[in-house]
Amino acid sequence: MAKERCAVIGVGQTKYQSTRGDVSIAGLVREAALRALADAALEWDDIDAIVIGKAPDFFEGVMMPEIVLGEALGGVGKPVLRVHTAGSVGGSTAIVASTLVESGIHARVLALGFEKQSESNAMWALSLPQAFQTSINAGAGGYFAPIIRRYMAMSAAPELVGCLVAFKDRQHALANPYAHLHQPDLTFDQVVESPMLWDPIRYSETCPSSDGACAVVLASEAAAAVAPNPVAWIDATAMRSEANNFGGRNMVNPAASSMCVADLYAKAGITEPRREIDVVEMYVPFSWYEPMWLESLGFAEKGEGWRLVEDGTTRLGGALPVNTSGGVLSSNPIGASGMVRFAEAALQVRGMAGEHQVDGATRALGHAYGGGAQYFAMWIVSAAA
Amino acid sequence: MIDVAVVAYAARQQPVFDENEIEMMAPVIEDVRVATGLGPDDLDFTCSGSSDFLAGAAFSFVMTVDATRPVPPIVESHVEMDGAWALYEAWVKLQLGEAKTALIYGYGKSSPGSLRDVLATQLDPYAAGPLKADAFGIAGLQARYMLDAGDVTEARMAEIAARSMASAESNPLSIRKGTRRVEELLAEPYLHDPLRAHDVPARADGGAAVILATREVAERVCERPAWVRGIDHRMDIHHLGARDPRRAPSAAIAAQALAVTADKIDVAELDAPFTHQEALLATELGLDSEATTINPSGGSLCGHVMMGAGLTRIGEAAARIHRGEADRAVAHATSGPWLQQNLVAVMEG
Amino acid sequence: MTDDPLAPVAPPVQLPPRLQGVEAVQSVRTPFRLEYHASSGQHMAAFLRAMKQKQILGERCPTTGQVFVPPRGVTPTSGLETTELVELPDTGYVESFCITRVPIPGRDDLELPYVSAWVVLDGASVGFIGLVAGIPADEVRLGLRVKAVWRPDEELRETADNIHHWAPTGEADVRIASYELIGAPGRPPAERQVRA
Amino acid sequence: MPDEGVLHADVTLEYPFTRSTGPVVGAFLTALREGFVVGIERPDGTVLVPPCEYDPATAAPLTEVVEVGDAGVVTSWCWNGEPRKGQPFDAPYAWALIRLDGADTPLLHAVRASGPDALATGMRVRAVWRAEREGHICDIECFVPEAEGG
Repeated sequence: MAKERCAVIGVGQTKYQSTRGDVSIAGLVREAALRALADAALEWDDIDAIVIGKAPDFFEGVMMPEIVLGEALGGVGKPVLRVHTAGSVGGSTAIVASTLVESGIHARVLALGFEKQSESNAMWALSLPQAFQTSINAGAGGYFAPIIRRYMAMSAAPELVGCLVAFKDRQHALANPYAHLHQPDLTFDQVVESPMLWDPIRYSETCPSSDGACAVVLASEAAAAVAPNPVAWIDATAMRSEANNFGGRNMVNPAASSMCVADLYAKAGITEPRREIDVVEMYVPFSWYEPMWLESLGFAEKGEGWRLVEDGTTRLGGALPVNTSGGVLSSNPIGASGMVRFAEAALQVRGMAGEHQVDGATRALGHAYGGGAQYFAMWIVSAAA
Repeated sequence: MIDVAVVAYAARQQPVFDENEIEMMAPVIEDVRVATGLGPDDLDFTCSGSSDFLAGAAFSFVMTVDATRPVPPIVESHVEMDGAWALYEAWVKLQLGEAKTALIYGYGKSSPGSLRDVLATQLDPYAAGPLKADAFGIAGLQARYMLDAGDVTEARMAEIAARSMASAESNPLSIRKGTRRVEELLAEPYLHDPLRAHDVPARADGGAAVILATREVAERVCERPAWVRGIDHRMDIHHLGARDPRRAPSAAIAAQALAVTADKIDVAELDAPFTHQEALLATELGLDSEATTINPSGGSLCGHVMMGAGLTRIGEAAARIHRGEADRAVAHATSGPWLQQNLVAVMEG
Repeated sequence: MTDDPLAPVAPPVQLPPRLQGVEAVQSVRTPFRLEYHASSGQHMAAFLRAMKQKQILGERCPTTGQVFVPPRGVTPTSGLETTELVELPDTGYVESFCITRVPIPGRDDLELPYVSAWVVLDGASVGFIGLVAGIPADEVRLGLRVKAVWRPDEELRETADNIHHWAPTGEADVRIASYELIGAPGRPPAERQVRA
Repeated sequence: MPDEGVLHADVTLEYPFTRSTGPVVGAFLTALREGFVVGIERPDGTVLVPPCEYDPATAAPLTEVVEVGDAGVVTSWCWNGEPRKGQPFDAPYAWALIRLDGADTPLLHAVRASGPDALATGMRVRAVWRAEREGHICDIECFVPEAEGG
């Protein structure tokens, strides 16, 4: 049987903050889920299945927390799945949920990504002491800094491109009430003068650690037809994984990224992404990844991505706005961040992105990556059925 | 619904594997590739199940993906659940018509940690978790409810243990086996009154791998494919006080959705780590233990690989169809305290 | 969609008299401690024992011939178990590096900033992480030829930390053929034999 | 292949997790600090202990926090003959589910008694409160048979 069409009919997010001290873990995920249900004018019982995504369970010290949280999300008597694909998990969770609708098995599925990092701390949970490993643990920044150094050498990009991205996203965040970092007085010079942590990555060019949850309600064609608000149709989804260390691996533009986007565009019938895609919500935890992903995603030639940053193309109001929500650089609950990209892309084509709406956006790309730039999940959503 | 079959199954189980997870799982994954002749380039989708808590490492699944030869890149996903739910995600993917084959594996090396205590971190983090009630204590409370209500007797639990250990004799993977009389077992001291040693699972390191394929491939690579007629999974309440500990409604709903009892069932592989839980599940699924052979492999009682035991039950049931020993089989997987989340699959030869 | 995106979703809670006006608990400390008695696996054990003898072992991929270090028992380019360990020299070149100003938990002996680097050993196909020293941080560069500086013999244990750091050899830099690709590709990964 | 066997090493993962409670769990822990127990009313009038901010069966929000007793009936028990590291007591005790007076759902906790023979479903037990309390489930040190004096 042909695949069912699937649409996003509801989006819900929590206020992202370094510590959401006002809620329990169940309270955090219910905040996002209830807002998504309200957007779709649905109750808990209208949902047929739930897919929960989150990164390492060590963040909250609860093994398989979906066992405790299923009931908090109306999951009793229903299928509940838990996805964990590292940093891309928010995206892969939305994709797994869409397969439950596209296969015709369910009419309305709730997909939710979350992380409550303040229960422990990101440094501890991401660099747990491991037996038999060398103690030289580069951590995320130490892992990606050398890759960024290679892109800078390859593209001869001006040294402050990363700061331009960081400053842009923090300004975008001011127009997003949910964003973690709201820094109205931040100046570009402050971004440039911020201390260098993993050369060439400055503190200001890295993402914060946040508590947060993001939920989407996915629906079949019939269920979408009765949704109260505009919907976002899922044109295509794609996922790829590759090993992170082998001879001949392209570290700057990993094959898993280029193959994933090629598969995505083929399914969506996209041949000129720069012209056919109106807005991108891209997973950029370190600022230099914006120019790098612009190239890998086919929006710029090899070594030229930084020009789109420098000439303002990727600003709200530019020809190809990127991360008008403020992106990962402004909010990063790891288990939710991929879902936030997918959800913000949907909000754009539904015309519901509020202050950071890209006028007339009808087609958007949601993008997430994880691990050593080795796990990729992407979707294209559009306003037209 | 697109016809999909289990076309290969392999597993390893030992009390302790000294190898690391990838060394432990590589032979299992290679076995199902060799059995079907399907190499990494012929497998359209890969999905695995494991838990960081068992390995004591964040992203512990990343290392094991190397055994699927992810160079060049593959289409892969991972669930922080038993491999049985990874099989469900793969089965749905095949229903989309985009993929024709899927490699699924589930594994756990619990020997480095203490599984009973790791599972204590699965309870409500505010009121139950801090008491550090381990898995045997929690299961013992469920058994007490069933004993007090007469749903099961200590003798019936010993019968289930004796039958499982006898069946396990023919299963090279099982950890606990042997011929024991019920009276002998009942004479054993309590381990965790009301549970005795034979009532609790024989913990094991290891894992299982399965290949699913649609009809055109299945009929080429497997003599007697085990067709998945239906697969369904549900979740129950977590709150220990609000649940009915003598029931697993989620298992009953899944079984009814698949019309499990609409036809004869030759074999049922139930993921019941504790003896009283097999009795509970047999009731929820409506099984007639005269007509249906329950846990011919010895079940999870005789070899319990955390995160792999459910996928192993599916593999064991499918293997009996492959070997012509069964025409219709039911496999079940569970997760959470007191059988809180249950998956049921019906397969036919 | 309510117009206020941050409007609370949970209704207010009604407290019994004995709790009204009482300072409410907002958080609870639930200490977590799990002990693991980990085993290294066969191949990693061989690597760590060799390290104690100031020897570096890699593993050869059965299909592409690529050499991986440290050995983990299965190579990603074949998906098969390794059957051959390879002895590697303690010389190589810096493939990528990072000047780090963030302390490593448990290594307060390291003076900041330090240079963590991926060193491709002669004969290996992938980089091996370590520290570069004996050269000012801002002079470290891609292609720099380096040699291992081992800890004194009495300090050697079964650990890769036996290599205290990598120091420049003074030889000519290795030309980095491509800024995008890392390591040295072996035979194409696609061509593989199924184990009999 | 190498046959000298593997190496072993001990790794301890330890962290003092600080969990934010939210209003309902916060009320439960505040009451414990004050030396009493609260539950929460469900739409059908029954009282859930420990309280949740939602009805586990339907996910509907719950808001009516009510006081319950600190003594009650054992609805299930199992003997913990070899307590493990981190558990409430080193000496053997019973895990029990205890339906406190005024509550409709039992609470998990430890019951200290001479041995398994002193335990029986349906017996009454009462809470033993710690002198120093911080708002934690272990502010109740344990439960003991109500019949016991003192």
